[in-house]
Amino acid sequence: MSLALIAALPFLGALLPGLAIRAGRNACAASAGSVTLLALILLALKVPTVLAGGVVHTRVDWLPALGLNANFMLDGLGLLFALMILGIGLLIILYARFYLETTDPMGQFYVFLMLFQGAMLGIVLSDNILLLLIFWELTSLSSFLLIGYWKHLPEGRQGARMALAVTGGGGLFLIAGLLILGGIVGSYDLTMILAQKDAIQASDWYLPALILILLGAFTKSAQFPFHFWLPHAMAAPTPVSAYLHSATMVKAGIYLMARLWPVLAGTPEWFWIVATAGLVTMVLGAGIAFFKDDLKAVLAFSTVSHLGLITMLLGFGTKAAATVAVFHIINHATFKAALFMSAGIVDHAAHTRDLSRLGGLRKLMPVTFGIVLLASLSMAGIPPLNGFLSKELMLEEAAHTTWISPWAMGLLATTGALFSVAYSFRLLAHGFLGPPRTDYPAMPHDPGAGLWSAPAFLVLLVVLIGVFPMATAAWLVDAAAGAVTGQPVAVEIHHWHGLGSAALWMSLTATGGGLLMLGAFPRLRAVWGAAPRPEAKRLFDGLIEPLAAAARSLTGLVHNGSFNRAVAVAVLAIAGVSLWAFLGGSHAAGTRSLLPVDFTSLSVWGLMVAAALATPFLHRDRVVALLLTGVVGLLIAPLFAVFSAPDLALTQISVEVVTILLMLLALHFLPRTTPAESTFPRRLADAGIAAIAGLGIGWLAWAMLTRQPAFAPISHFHLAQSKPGAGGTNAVNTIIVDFRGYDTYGEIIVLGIAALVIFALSETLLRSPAVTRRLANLPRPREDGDRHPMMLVVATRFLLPMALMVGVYVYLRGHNLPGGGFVAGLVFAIAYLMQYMASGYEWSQARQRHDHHVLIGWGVLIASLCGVGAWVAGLPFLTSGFDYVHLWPLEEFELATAAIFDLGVFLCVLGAVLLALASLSRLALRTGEAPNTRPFDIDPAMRDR
Amino acid sequence: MEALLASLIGVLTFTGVYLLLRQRTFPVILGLTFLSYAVNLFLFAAGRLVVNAAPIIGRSQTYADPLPQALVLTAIVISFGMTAVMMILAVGGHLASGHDRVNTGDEPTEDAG
Amino acid sequence: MTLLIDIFLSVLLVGGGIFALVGSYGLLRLPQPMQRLHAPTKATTVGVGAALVVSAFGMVPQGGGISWHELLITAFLLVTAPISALFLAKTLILRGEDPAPLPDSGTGRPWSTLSSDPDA
Amino acid sequence: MLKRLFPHPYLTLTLIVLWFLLVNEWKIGSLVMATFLATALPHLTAGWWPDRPRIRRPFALAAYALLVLWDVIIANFQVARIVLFMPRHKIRSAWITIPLDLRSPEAITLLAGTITMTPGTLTADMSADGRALLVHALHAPDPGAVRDDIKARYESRLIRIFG
Amino acid sequence: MILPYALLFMSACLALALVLNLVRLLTAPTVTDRILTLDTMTVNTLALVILYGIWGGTGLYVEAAILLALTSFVGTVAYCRFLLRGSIIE
Amino acid sequence: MMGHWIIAPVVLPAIVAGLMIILLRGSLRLQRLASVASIVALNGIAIALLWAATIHGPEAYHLGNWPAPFGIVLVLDRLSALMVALLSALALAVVLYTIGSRWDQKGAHFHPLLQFLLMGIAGAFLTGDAFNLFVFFEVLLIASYGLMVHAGGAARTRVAVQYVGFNLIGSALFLIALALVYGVTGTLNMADLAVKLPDLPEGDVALIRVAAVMLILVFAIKGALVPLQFWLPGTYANAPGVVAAMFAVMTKIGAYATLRVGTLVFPPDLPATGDLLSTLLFPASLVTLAVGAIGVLGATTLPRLAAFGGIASMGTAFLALSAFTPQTTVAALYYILHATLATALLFLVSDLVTRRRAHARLDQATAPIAGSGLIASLYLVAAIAMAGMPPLSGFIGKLLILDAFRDQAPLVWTVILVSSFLMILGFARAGSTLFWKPADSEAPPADHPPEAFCMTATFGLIAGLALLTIFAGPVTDWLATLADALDQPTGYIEANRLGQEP
Ligand code: NA
Ligand code: NA
Repeated sequence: MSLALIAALPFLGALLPGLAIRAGRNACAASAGSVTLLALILLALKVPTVLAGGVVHTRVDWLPALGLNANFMLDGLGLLFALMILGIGLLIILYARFYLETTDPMGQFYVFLMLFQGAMLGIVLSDNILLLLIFWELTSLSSFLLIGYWKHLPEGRQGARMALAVTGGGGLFLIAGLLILGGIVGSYDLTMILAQKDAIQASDWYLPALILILLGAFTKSAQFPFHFWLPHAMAAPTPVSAYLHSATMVKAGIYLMARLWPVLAGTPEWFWIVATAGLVTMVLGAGIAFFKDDLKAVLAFSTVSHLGLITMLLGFGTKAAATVAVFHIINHATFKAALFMSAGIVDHAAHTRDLSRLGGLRKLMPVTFGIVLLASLSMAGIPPLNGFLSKELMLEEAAHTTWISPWAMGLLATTGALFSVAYSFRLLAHGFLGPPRTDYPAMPHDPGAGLWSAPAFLVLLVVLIGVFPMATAAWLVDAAAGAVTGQPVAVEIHHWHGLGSAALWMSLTATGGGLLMLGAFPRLRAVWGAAPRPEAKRLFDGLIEPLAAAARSLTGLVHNGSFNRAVAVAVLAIAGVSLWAFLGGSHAAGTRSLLPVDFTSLSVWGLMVAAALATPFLHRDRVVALLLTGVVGLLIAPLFAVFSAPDLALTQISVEVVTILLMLLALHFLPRTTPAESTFPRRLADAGIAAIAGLGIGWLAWAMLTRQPAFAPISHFHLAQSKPGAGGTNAVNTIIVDFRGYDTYGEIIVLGIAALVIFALSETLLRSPAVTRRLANLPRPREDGDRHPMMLVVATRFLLPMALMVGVYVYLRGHNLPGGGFVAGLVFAIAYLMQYMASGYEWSQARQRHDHHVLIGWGVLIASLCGVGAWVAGLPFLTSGFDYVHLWPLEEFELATAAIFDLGVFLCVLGAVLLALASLSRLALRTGEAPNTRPFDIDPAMRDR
Repeated sequence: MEALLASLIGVLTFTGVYLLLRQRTFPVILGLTFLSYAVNLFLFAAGRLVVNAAPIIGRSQTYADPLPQALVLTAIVISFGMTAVMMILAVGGHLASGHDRVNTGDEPTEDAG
Repeated sequence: MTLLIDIFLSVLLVGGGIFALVGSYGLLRLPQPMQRLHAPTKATTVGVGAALVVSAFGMVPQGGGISWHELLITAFLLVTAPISALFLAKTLILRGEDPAPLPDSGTGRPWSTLSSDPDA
Repeated sequence: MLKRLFPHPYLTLTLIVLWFLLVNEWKIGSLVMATFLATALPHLTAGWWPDRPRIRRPFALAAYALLVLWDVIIANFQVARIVLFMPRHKIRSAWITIPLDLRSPEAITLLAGTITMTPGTLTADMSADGRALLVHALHAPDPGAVRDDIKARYESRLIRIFG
Repeated sequence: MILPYALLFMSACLALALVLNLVRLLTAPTVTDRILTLDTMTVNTLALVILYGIWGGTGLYVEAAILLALTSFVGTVAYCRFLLRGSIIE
Repeated sequence: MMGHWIIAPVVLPAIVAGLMIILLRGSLRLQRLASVASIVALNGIAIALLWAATIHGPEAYHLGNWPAPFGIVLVLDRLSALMVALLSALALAVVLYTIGSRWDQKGAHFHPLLQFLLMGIAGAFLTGDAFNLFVFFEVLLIASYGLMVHAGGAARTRVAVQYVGFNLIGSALFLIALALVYGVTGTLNMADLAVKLPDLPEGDVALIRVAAVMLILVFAIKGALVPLQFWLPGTYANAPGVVAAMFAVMTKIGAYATLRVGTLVFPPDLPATGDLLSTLLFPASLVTLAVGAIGVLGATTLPRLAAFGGIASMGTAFLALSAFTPQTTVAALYYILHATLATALLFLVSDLVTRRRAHARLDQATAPIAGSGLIASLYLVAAIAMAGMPPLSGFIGKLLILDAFRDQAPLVWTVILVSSFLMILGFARAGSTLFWKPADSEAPPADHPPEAFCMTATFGLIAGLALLTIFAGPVTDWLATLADALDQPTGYIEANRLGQEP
């Protein structure tokens, strides 16, 4: 458990600074520091075990089915990295406390920092590569936040995005690579994977896995050609640069290569890819560093270069080279973090990091100078500092490695070292040596101990390791290199290898050459400045910005809000897919005997076809279009009647008229004509699409109509049970209110909701000033002066009760004959609408007792409760019951609970239709026009007119 | 007779889809109405065509399949509700924006009033 | 008796059919909009009336009773047809679709349809 | 009390008859239902028919109905003749103003309906004070005669019925 | 029995009438004519439905006819009101 | 056994909505109270149903006491119970957020419509009848139309026209498909279809294949699968934030229905259809994922970005569904759970941002928004979740899918990973503009009071994602049993008691 605890501690600790910041900046930093320290102590407790060659494991099952488990392990390599992460982390926390301004949100900083620390620690402690992936991506995320910490800096935003794009993107390659790796092995546990070298390297998937994994590692560790993001990440506050971009995060890629070294290394592919990338990165990074003026940029490219060095060493694939790599990881972390912190100090003091504006700081900032001096010399590889030790070993390895030709590697490695000397010395010379200047943006001075103690401690390590390598570092190198190579390592580190060692001469060449180069700086600088070279940011932006722009225009083009196109695409897709599906199966022509054509049907057919086909031509006059639609809708009714569906005929007729009323109400607010907007080719194309749809559906209808069902339809049950089981002779009605009453339940609720929606939207519309203005300005053609004609009112006085009676009749007979609650509700609604048309909505509604909402509510409630009522009898929802009642002197009659359900249907339909139409007519109430106070406008009986 | 119904369904679909491809809300709604006519008839056709056999028990010897009829009933009601909502949306869109185009993103700039 | 009813109903049907046809034909043939209004409101109503009567007595020859629903429809049509016609006429008047000029109402007030029109 | 129960007694009677027309069967249950509905529905709609027309001679109303029915049937043949056989240019359509002596809205509506249902004439509008009807005649070489005929044959009867 | 022939005759008349209605609907000079035609069409359809009911002898279609009568009236008045007043309910 | 409780998720919201309409129209406070109470109860019921489905296996509820396939049945199984639970959990977050943000004041009938929406969705999840599925689709759709235009506005209303119009086409297609199904087989009960379809005569195969693809296309419209996705960006981007969050579960209905129909009615081993559905869904879902990811990168406003994130998540979900194997189904369902919560979270965060910002555009900065630290963190979490980055469940879901599609690795992995990359880019660009980039000259917006209920809701969703992450093991184990049951649906079919007395 304890490894998991160590990994979890920073995450838990991430909560603290956010809270502790209320207690002050010291408390905030202390909270982060103490958590880190605690983790460090817990880690230290494991050191003996690891040094004794043991591997500490903690296993927690998380997602065993996938093989993703919270398995942790600690071996030498993990220990090395964990110590670095926590140790340097502790120093950074201290440093940052004094570095951040009071205006910077410190709580946030430490939260992000701790998140990062946890993620990084997770990477190096994971024994499961999927778990490692999770932490891997988390480092990308937290680094994104840290780089962008200074929100106001555009470089911060861009740098953060670039870093995330490169490392996050690389992480995606890594996902694929590790999944392949896990697939080859059959497990995602590192312990298992590391034991499967032969299987992995023999697999066909080895090369893809290798490339994908390396892409992940290279992007993270800023290896060529992915090195460009790191300098831009320098927009981050310096503690971040020191921590993430020199000591830890950028080494995650290195860690991964070292971690998988036992199973991936040793093949030509590995050598060629890794060593080459490392070599190129080393030389290139060092070269660029020499010409940079920004202190942090120098350090950034230097970091790139050193990471290249380590990568190259790992790429060699030998035990010795790997050991040197491990050693250099330690050394680089110490001097580079110290240098970054010092750069921050200079920036703080002089308000600039620009080497061309610095110089002469030696006297003004003696403490800082001391730190920088030692760290730079180490970086340059000057004895006896630790940088010298690992550089010598590196050159020795390079000298004995054949890459393209036997000497090419040695030559290039020496070149890299030479550049390294050059920029290290330049940093010293141009930053600190020479006479003090008078034109610093601010007068430089040494900071308080709070700021310099952390780099000083690191420099102390630089010196100690440099002087006493065997006492101070060898144990860690042995442990880590042992873990990397999988073999016991006992490193021998000496300052002097004798005159016969190639490294000595290479080193001397490098130092001398470096000094010469520094001397020639102005001239070289001019050449550099004139030479065309790719600028990373422009290249990256040149890649990403067009990508984003392309995405934007593509998205805008595809999702341009065109409904017509969406419909056209949908219709064609549906037709195409259906055709494809149809052709993929066998189809037999139907065998059903067909009905002879009768006269009535033929004429109705002809009318409907003609009306439908005329509509596309005449539709631009909207009243005409509505009339034609009405003709078609109306004529469907006799069609239903002919084909034995009286209930449908009733429903169709009543729905049709309500629809027409609704559309007329709506058309009042819309233009009366549709402008001619489509070109003839477009209309032709539309007609083509429509024809495809029509032919398709027509064909399907034909295919269906002419065949028998493959199995006996379930409706035989409904016909058989309609009377005995459901108590009604109208099988359609018993299906609606009983067998499938639940459908009807949903259906009336649809209608109820429709009305609510219409009401709600009309309310909203009336609240909008723009809408009310448009309503007041609706075009008003010449109008009838008689708003409520008397004769209509008088006729309605008779027709209304008649219609209501018809409604009641339709409702009551529905169970046994065509009709039912739905049609009855519509008939009632039509009757009421007649009244509204006659005397106006306001006048009529004022003399009425119910609110339409309540009707809908009761409808839903009655239908629901009728369903729930069955529970009382222990029966399922909507179970009906019926009985025949004898009540003298009446004839026998039937009482059925289905009638109660049908009453709910009735109420809901009535309420819904009335509410919908009332909402629309409310919109039409004209501003300033008072509602009528009498049922009709012209009353002949009034004497005084 | 079957051919009549099938072709009618096809023609109604044709008109419906054609109107759906117009650029104003009102014809689009009419298109949906036509489409729903076609679909209701198609659903009805799932019960096949029978004459003089209304599914009223005791009124004839054979009965038309009552189930598709019940389904069509449901479909008619639902499409009525949907049309109603679509209609008020069209009205709302027109009142709120001053025009009744159905495609967004191609409205002319002078559509303020 | 049965034969008599049969003949009577058949005559009704033939007559009703002709009237219905006349109504629809008149709609096409008559030149002025107001003239066209006459044809269907009456002729068609009579045609339908005939059909309704046949329907009401249709079962009598087979020994069934008289069906009274149809009477209701007839009554309904009689009540509604004039109102429909009135509204159609008002529409024609308002929109000025009939060529003939309107006479004066003789009461000093305009016809109601045009009463909101400032020119009236 | 009785007035409160039956705000429009003729309507109630009509509705009872209508119910029997609808259910098409003569049962006690139907009578109970008819009475119930014919009482309840007018109540439901009473607010929309605040005043009640007086019918002084209900039987004269029945006679009037038969007269109109007869006129409708007979005069339909005239319209058919005009529509089918009269050359278009010979059709003499005319607008006719009918000054009204009737004042009851119900009576005027009945008159207007009668005019429309009897062939050849059609009520097209009412004056803005409700004192005259605008009638269109399909073929009326003598418009004055048509007006007099309407007033004598129908309006006078209605005046007697409604008073 | 001549009744079936009479039925057929009237059906033919109505079908023909409907065709005439269609011609009118498509060629009508004014929108009022179209409304009138729709009204006529509905009534003709009503007659057809009645005839169909007589033919089948079931009497199941009378209610459809009642509704057709109701809707034809309401529809015609609504269309006219739309043309007369813009808003059919006010 | 749950008995009547199976229908409670349908009836309870309906009754509450009915009561709201009758009694509580005047008082928004009481409506809120009723709404929350109903949803809390729904959560309780959902948990009970989940428990029952886990313990007892599939159970049918015969409505009207009619035997299947003649009446309609509801079927409770792990899948339906899971979806109902997901729905009710999401609804709780949404209703709390609504109250906190006062979206419900901006128009009439928010709470009744929400209740009806819940009713419709729950009904769709629970039904065992194909036509009833249509009915409840319509219930949920029409409620969604109302919620979509809640609070009005020109752009919203106009987009709603498109949304409704397009869905009506979907409904029409659904009916055509159902007509074909009934016309060919004579039944509508899904279990009955599962029993009958293997015996389908050879000559009917072509028609039933058409019906099958039409059904899937209907679900694809709901699930915004390319090329039927055009309705989604506008709709989701213009819907009120809370509604868009609620809609996160609506696209999943398409996925649910596809899974149900694709495993029960037209399983891969059905001779008539074979791998028809897979062949259709696989390429479409890949393109959908790509379209969504490109949209995330190319989005011009935050709500649109969220909408395209939604499309991408549907592409991923359908991709995982398309194979119809137990392993992929587990991945799909886990991902669906994740994506629902994540999408909802993103929309809520998007609403938090846009309500505090002068405009929603991503190409122009505004003055820093009030409470930006907290909201930025919420955005970060939501973006991580949507982009499928660690440590949240999206990453695990993605790993599950990648692992399940090892056989088609080059294509599938490439699309998934490249899409992830584009989305990471898109979210990062948007986030840095929203929260980092300072505006040139705008005055800071008025102080926006912190909204306790809103925060409860968003943190609740985050907690959900965290739980899903932490308990990924137990969840996937549970889903594995579910997936096996879908693969061999005998339990589901037997629960219907076809042809026997209920
Ligand atoms: Na029953
Ligand atoms: Na007349």
